[in-house]
Amino acid sequence: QVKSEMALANAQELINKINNNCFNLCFQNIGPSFSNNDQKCVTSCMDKYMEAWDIVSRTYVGRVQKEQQKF
Amino acid sequence: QVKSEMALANAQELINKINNNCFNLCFQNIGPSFSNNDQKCVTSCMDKYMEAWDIVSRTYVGRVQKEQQKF
Amino acid sequence: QVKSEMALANAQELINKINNNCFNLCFQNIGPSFSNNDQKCVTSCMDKYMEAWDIVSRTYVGRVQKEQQKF
Amino acid sequence: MSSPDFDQKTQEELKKFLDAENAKAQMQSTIHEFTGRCWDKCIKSATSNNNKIDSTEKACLENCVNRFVDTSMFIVKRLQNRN
Amino acid sequence: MSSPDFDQKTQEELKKFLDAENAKAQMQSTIHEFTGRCWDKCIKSATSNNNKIDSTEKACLENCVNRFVDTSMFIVKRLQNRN
Amino acid sequence: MSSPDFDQKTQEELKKFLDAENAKAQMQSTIHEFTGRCWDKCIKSATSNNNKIDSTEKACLENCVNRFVDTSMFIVKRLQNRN
Repeated sequence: QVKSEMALANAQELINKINNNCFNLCFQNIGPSFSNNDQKCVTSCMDKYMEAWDIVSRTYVGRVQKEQQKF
Repeated sequence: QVKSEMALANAQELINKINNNCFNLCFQNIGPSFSNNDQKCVTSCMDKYMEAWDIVSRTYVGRVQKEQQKF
Repeated sequence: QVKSEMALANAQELINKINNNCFNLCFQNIGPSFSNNDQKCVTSCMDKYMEAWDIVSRTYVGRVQKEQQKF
Repeated sequence: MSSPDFDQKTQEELKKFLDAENAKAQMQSTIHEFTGRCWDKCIKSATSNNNKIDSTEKACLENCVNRFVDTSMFIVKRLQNRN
Repeated sequence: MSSPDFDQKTQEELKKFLDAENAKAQMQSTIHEFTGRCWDKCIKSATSNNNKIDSTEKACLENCVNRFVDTSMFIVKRLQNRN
Repeated sequence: MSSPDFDQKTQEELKKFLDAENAKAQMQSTIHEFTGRCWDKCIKSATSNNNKIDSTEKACLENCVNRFVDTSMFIVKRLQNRN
């Protein structure tokens, strides 16, 4: 389900948003290389961000539709 | 006075800005409903935001005009 | 070197960014005038911001070129 | 809007074109913005042992979106009553 | 700007149209941005008992806008002296 | 993209024009964004005695940009492997 929404999403925007939201979380201290721990953190954060995006998207679209039916 | 400036203002932008600035203030803890307390806080915050917008707008426009007269 | 990149840069954008990044640093307490101390802080912050912009710009452009050579 | 040398029809088409581009971007952009804001409120960590969103985080995200929409609708209603 | 197949006049009109849209948005956008930034600096709470801005907050907002403009003008002057 | 009354060629030119404006802005905008984010991470103070970036701050800025690019490339690769 994420995939089809992803196809709709502006991919560049998604990459930017993941980067912005995960950079702060994963790089509290910035080192001279992209370490294994950095990669694990980004992987985990990226999966969570996309899951969050999916939950937010479904909740928001569902709510908008519910509100539209009131008219 | 707010009203006429409001008419000029992009209404959607105003709504977004109120929401962004008041959400953090009023929803430090997010509950399962839009409670009476939430509504009171948003009402109060919204009134303050619009008053702030009005003060900022008058101060800024006044200052710009003052600086323009120097030329 | 900064100068030529500056010429390329949208000047308004640069001014906004310096203002945004230095305002928080220099105006933790907001007083009724633009004091000498404020001016010193903004001067120093502005010099550092432009040096940072230059470092980031060279690092980023260099990295992008390095990655492009891999193809 | 003053664009004296475009004829009426071209102006309308240009506006329609920009509006359509805008609308397409708007929905995506709203979802991205909500995700970012609710992420800050609801997601505390992203460690390597934990790359699923748990049930507390999920409930928080859903509530966050709904409170955001509630607040927007509340603001719109109140602005309309004022005028 | 390379848009080889638009004629000169159309390009100028298109630019004028986009500039006008831009200028209209710019002033609003500046005021919204200042409001947001000075709000964060000056407004501490929004409780149900207190939905007016008090005199301290008002003075802070006014000073904040003026310091913002001072800083912008100072930066512009210093950039011009450099070149 | 539905803009029924523009002919095909005009639509393409309009798109090319907007893309070119976009690309010009994009590189500047990326550098400004990185500068802002890495500034927050790496630059601690701006006092009147200290208006040069020191070697620790410089290394931090360079590492910050490189980690940002690493992260972007890592995300792109992982998104492609998913599909």
